[in-house]
Amino acid sequence: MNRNMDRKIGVYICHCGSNIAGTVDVDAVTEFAQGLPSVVTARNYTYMCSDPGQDLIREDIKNLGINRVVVASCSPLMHERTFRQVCESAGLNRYQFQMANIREHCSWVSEDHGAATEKAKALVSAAISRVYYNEPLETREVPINPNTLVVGGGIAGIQAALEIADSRHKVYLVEREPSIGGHMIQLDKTFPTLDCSACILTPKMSLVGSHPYIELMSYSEVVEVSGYVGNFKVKVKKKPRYVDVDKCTGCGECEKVCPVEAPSEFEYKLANRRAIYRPFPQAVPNVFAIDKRGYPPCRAACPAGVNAQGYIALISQGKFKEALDVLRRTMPFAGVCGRVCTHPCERDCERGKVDQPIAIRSLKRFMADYELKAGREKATPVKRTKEEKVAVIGSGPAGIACAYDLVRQGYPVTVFEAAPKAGGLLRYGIPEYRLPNEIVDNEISYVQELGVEIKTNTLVKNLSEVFNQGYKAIFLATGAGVSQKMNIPGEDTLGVIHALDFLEQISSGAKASLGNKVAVIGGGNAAVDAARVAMRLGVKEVTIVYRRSRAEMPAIPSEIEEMEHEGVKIHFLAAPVKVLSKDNRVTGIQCIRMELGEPDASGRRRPMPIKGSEFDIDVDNVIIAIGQMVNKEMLPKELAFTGWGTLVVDPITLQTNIDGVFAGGDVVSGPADVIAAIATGKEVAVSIDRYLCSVDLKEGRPEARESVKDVPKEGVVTKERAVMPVLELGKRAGSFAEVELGFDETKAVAEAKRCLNCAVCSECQECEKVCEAKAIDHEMQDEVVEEDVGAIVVATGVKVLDHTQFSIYGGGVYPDVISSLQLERMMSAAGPTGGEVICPSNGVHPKDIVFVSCVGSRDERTGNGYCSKVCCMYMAKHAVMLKEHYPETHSYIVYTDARGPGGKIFEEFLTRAQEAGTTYLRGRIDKVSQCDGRLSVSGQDLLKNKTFNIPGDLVVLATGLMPSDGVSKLAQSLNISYDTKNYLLQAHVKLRPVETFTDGIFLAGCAIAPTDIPESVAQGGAAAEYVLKLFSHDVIDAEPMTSIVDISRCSGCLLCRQVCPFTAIEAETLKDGRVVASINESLCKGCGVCVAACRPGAIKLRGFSDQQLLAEVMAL
Amino acid sequence: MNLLASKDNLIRWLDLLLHEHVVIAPVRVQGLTLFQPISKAEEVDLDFDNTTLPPKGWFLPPTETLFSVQRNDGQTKLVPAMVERDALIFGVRPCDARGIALMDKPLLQEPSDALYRERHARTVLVGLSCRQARPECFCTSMGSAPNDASYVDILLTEIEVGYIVQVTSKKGKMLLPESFTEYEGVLPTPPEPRAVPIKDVMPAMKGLFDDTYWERLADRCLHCSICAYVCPTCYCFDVRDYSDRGNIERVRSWESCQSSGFTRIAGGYNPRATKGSRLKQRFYHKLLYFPEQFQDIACVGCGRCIKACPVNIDIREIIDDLQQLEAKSGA
Amino acid sequence: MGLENPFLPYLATIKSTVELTPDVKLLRVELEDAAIRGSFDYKPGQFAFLSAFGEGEAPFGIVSLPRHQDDLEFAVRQIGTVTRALHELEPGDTLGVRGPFGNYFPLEDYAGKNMVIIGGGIGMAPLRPVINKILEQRDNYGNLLVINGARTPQDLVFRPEFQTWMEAPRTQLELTVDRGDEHWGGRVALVPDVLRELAPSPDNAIAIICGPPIMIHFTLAVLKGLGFKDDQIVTTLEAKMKCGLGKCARCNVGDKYVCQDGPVFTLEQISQFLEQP
Amino acid sequence: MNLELTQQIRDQARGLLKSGTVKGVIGYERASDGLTARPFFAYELTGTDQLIFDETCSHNLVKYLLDKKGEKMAVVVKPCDSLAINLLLNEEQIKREMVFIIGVSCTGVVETAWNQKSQTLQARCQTCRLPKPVVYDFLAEQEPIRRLEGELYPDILEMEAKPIASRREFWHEQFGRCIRCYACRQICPGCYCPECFAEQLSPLWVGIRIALGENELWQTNRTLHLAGRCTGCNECERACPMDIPLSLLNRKLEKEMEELFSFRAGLTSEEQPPFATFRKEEKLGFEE
Repeated sequence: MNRNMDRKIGVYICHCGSNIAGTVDVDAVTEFAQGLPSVVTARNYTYMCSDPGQDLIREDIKNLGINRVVVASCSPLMHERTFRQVCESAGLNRYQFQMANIREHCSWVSEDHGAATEKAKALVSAAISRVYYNEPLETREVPINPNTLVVGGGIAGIQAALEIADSRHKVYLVEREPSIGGHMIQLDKTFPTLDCSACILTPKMSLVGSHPYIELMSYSEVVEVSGYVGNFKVKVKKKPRYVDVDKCTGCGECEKVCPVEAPSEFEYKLANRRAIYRPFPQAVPNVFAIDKRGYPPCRAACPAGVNAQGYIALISQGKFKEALDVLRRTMPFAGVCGRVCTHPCERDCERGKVDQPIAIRSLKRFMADYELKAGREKATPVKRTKEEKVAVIGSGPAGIACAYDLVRQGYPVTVFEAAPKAGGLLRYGIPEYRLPNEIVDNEISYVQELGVEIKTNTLVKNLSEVFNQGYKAIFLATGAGVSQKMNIPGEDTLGVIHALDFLEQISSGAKASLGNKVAVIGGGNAAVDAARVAMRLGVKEVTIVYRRSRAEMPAIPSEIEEMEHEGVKIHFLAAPVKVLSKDNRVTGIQCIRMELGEPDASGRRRPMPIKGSEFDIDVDNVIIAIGQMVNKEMLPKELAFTGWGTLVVDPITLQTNIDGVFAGGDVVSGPADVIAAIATGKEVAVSIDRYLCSVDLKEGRPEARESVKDVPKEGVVTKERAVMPVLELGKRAGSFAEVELGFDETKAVAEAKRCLNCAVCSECQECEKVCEAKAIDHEMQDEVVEEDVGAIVVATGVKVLDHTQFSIYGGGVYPDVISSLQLERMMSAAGPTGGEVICPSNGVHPKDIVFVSCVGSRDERTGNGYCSKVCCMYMAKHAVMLKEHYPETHSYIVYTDARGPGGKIFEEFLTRAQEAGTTYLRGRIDKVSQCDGRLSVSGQDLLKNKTFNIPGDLVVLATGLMPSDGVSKLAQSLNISYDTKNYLLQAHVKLRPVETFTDGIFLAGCAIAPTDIPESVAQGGAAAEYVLKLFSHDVIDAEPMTSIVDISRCSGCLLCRQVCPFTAIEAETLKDGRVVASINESLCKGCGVCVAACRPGAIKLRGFSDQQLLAEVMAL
Repeated sequence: MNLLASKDNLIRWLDLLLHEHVVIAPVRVQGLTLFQPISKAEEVDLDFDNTTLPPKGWFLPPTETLFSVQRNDGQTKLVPAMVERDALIFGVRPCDARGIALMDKPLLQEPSDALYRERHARTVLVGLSCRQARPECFCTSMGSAPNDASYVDILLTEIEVGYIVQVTSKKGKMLLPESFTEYEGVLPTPPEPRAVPIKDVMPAMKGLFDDTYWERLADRCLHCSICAYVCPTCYCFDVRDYSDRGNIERVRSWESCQSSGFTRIAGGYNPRATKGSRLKQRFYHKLLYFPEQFQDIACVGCGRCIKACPVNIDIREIIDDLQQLEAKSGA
Repeated sequence: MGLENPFLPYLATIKSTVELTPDVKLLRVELEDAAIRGSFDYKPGQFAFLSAFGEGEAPFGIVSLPRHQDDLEFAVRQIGTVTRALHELEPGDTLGVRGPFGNYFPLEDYAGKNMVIIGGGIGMAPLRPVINKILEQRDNYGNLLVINGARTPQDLVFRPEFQTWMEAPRTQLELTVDRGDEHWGGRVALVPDVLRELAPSPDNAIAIICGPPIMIHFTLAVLKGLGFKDDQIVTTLEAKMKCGLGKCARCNVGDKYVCQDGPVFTLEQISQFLEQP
Repeated sequence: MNLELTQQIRDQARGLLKSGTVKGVIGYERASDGLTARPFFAYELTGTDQLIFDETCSHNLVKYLLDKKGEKMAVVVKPCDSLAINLLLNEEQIKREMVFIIGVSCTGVVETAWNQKSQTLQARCQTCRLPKPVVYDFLAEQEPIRRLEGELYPDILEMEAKPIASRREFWHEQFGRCIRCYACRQICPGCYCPECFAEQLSPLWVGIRIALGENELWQTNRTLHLAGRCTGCNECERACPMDIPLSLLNRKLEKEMEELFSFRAGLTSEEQPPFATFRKEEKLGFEE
């Protein structure tokens, strides 16, 4: 190969003391290099990175005209920059330089001197071959945005933010928690000087809060980072705190009325806080936040979305009226639903996983009863704010619920009812012993008082007429009021009655004459109602014939139970075949036995007749209650019907085939329960409002309510569910008096207190009422803001391991085994015990206290092999302070190694602890157990080599430190490295302790490794210094290694654009119409992913040409 | 005077030839019939339509070294490649033999291509008449015939009792064994492949250089180059250096005028950048330029290109089309 | 070449190199074998292949004049792999030379005629010996107009000779560039426009053009417009070549092979089979 | 000839040309053997009578769209061919609005050669999983047809079961035969680089020697460039004049893509190809 004579290469081989020269024969490598083409000189030197070493290179460049330099030494990470600068200072382009790593790659990894030397030669030869083709590259200048993002508001982040802001550069301080302060603000005193932690930190915190150059983004998280040094783009998600930070004055009135308590994170569960809370009184910002976790399961399960947790929370506080208000935000039927609801809420109640579900339905009824008893005040009519009249046809639960929602929105609503009284099936379908008419009347009147007009005895058959009367929208809620027929012979015989007709007859006060024996066919609520009514009418023997088994019976189980109490018999797995009669009068009913086959469409097992198993039952009457149907006759002809005879509606909007006509309730679903009807009524109200406001009926309609998951149940003490008192059996016959009697106040409050407050905030909105600043907004949403910054400081800190996971040390097993931080909180005068150290189990001051060190630290079993650094010192601090406060206490410290490293007065402090009488025991704990009401800590004394057994009143676990949750994800989006434990990696442990490998991103505090407060402060300051150094220029030199596209080779597939992590590639259309990739050099970071992705080899990376790389590889 | 070789004698003769020559003969490889050097006569398969590739590779190999560069103590020496052994190609169809003769015209024209010339001089061609015409064949229209002995040294024609052996050259005569007997019978009538009238094609083409016909034809063409690689008369080649660990050779390889890089010069300009221009070049070269230069159409009618073309570009159709187009525009 | 392999180049040595433009180098080459050196005869317009062993071979016009010097001169523009390798050669390095090939400008036939010589960029290379030959026998020819265009002033290939050319009798040298620089006081115009402006008469004239295809395309149009006939227009065709022997077939245009029948053609000879750029 | 489909295609083509919706229609016509099919470009109404469709229409006409980028063309595609349309859309080689896709619900194509037509369905048709094209503007439909169930990759599994040495031997034998005509590339709808790596000089990835080493480099790189991109039309194998079983390579990668990423090239034009993206489910080797 011909060689160009103008290439003059100098090769410099570093001994790195004995690091390299101890293994690699540097003279041999030098001699070898000397003989390679274009090499003008090759030298070796003890420390090439030292001044004399650097001078060697500079001199050669000047004297020998060296124009390409190879240094064989350590890793480029270490000194590439150094040697590039050497080249530049001697007038050579800094990229005419190549480094061969013969330390990490040769001497450090091999003991074979010969092989290491050979490998060093190969690497040097490769670097020489490559540098031959290196071209001078020019660095680019990029402007720097002088704003900084500080992630983490602990002491390190606070320090960094303040230092930078004091230099008049804007800082965005992002803190995940509602307040800054980190762990330090939870501490009582700080070692070894025993300053009050809060006293030294709160001034800094308040400075952060008021600093003109700091924008504090508390309760926020960094979700995405893009860009590069000087030009980062950061997306920060502001979590909804439901309190306007700017309006809240921190007065605390809200907290007082909040009915919900939750364990305080700040106090490590030693105390409770409210759902609306501020972690501690000195919080910055001094603003409340609402802990709202979503929909409680009860509310999510309710088809109508009734906020059960909300009214239960208020009942528990004795705020019964307010509780009813919560319910009425959703619907008007407290008394109705409190009696007849199928209560799906109770099925999903989380309390049911502990013992039994909360008696939600009964509590609901209680509120209504309470109001009725006290005498309901007339409701204030709602002001009409809308012009458009709405017609609701049918006054059952669906119709009334819809009218209720619309009237409250200001619409004029008229309800048309064909019957003489409003209420639909509530009135005519449910017997009074279950739902007294006065209840229905009361609740319908309430709706009327609000402004809904109800026209009874008004049958509507022509919809155009309704529209002609000026109604702009119609809701059809006419129900399914016709009984289904059995289609068996003899169905028309005298004495065969249909359940609905029967119940209606009774409800409207008419008499019914039944024989002595009655069979009721069916298993639904109507059948049960009919059977129980029949009993009340004095029938001797009532038998229910049901074709499936008890498990499939759709009626409410408690109703079935009461019915059986009342003496009704049930004949399961039997179906009527024909009605037996004599002289056209019922004499009996022939049935056939059934067995259950495969599940049918409803999921229930299909009953199949058993051939030849017919049998007769003698009865005088047969009541048919096998279902209801829509009365098609009563409905306008132009509507579309399904094959089931129900109305066709859009499943989301509930609009029928006629514009402006909506339908819901049983007329659409077929017979269903009350709450389902209410739900559809409400849904139609939404549709009608949208329809009348000309908003798209579907777009952006709220989706199904998702229930909160993982409701904590630890520490919940079991308590029986309140039982509903019922009317004595003897008083029931012949009477339609109500069977269920309702809760009294005591019972209701006690039952309500069982609620687990699954969603924490119950949305009772009591806080809103008392907030004078109008700062509370329960509808607040996530908000993502985007900011441009030039530098980032990551100070995400640590979390402390949860002591309850260490059950061998009694953590989570015995209440008197606590964590160091819990002790710290108890010692704090502002803490949960007002500064008293007590045993949580009995509140007594402990006498013997055992401290256990290295819990989860220096212990691979729990994942942390490393030392958490601060525990030795704080245990000593605790021992000293306990002795000061309670001279009678005795502290034992069981340690692995007890040291106070690093001078100052750390070691003296340890001595002080010992002098205070603390027993230091080097040992390993085997277990913590309980014995004679005291704790017992047993283990091995490693110094005396014997076992010990220390009785203690309180055991304090010094739990280890771990990086905060989510750090790895943050690191990934920042493109910085982290170790296997998720601690963030520095660019160099010794020489670049707060820099990362990514320019412009710096680290501080425990995110790097466990550190104490002074170190965190120092690191915060150091990181700030690097940021300010960066900002001392307006522009920054960017590496010239960017990608370039050879457009003649580019195929325009734009795969490069898909893979580019920096969105630096765009499509460009050439004059001839060809589309090719185009690199935005200011965005390109030279990562080279596009080069690898490019099939035609059209993309090259400056400084990494094929020629350079091939030359390098071929030389190996 | 013709001879007769029984099938056994023929085999024995072939084995004999193997001592002195590299014998290249049709061998079945998977579904293909390829000319390959054989080591035993029985490897030969004489029951084939025609070979997948023509025998041209044994004169102008797909790849060959022209010379190598030797460097010693700063001295550079060029070592030309040599032809090593005499070769005998057995079983060549008359059309393919004519293909070699057509390739001779440009390649042996002075200054002649030394390696080609050398191989040619040291190769004997033993031909094999076609017993039947295949649907793609049209050799008689292209100056050859199923039993054309003109371009081979020996021509075999299979008959029931063995092979009639016609000897046409001295080279051929010297190879004959004594075991062959005289054959006095008549030669069988050759089959008649499809006729392709060609008389007006040259004048027609002169007027059609800018006709849209080519563009339309090129719509379908994939420029896959198969036609050129299977063609017995296509001889385009590429020359490049090949260096591997200090060994440098100048190498030539087959190339096709259908590849876009064929005429693209350094810097990117390509006089035949479009599909149409390259397809047109192929037919102009075969049907006009070559005859203008060497008097013969550069096609032997073997039909390989027709058979192998994945999109059925059929030279016979094109010959027809061109004459018809010209007739139409003339009229 | 006799029995020798016609692909075998003569070995030669770089005598010196001159940077003519940022991407054009003049290579002065001496054939190693004295006998061949003596017999290596060529005329303006002919070319030879230069080999950079290991990278390959490419054709270049011979820009020197025979009999003036034993060394051969080539103006090599770095544009591909072979030319890059040739650019890296230093005096004393070995390369291969194969040639001369092709036809030449029949200058004898142009005796007494007015000459219009138009060159663009590296296209000036084959025209340099033509100009120098005409200047050498200045009295044999009529007026000489040379139009030399390039992208930038720096890209004008034979700058050191411009003075000589300009000072020659009955000779007009017109330089033009696409893009000037701060030192450039000359024309900034495209070659065809300059030609149209100067409008040389076709009477008793021969026009020789060499340059990039697109320039040739538009210049031909102007020449025709001025009244030049196809047989008065001479050009060199740039084509990819591999053998120089009329065998590898890639330089085939019509019934011609550029390497053997060219590179010098009158427009009359090739217009029929030229693909439009 | 399938009269039903042919008629639908002709009618559609006529309509498109008549209305000026497209400049031309790329379809099939009868080949010069009078037996099989070949690609055909109809630009005029009269040409539409030449359009046919039958079981010999093996060609993937999508390749031709790469030559017709500036003009709106209609193209006849079988279900398998339609995958290539999505590939080219995804790789921004064609614009959806510039193509009118005449889909054909195909019943499979048979093994053909010039003047030869077998009754055997091509292997890929025997396990075809696409009843109709994945993208089309018009669908020429016929009675839906049987799809053979069965192992998709029996030959690949067989190959995988062989020891590595015998696999190497097999491929050396195959690649040794390659004459580097590049027909496999030219016919492939996924091959459209202006300058193929195989023809680049600087650096020279593949030498010009037509010999095993270079052939192997060519073939393996060609295959890798199609990883996650090959839509399985198998035109390369059909075109190969030396009968190299290229589908064994392409389908091996197709199988890997399915197994590793549940990805099949061309099913949509939107999805990022697995090699251009990284999903969390993929093994990171470190904590997420």
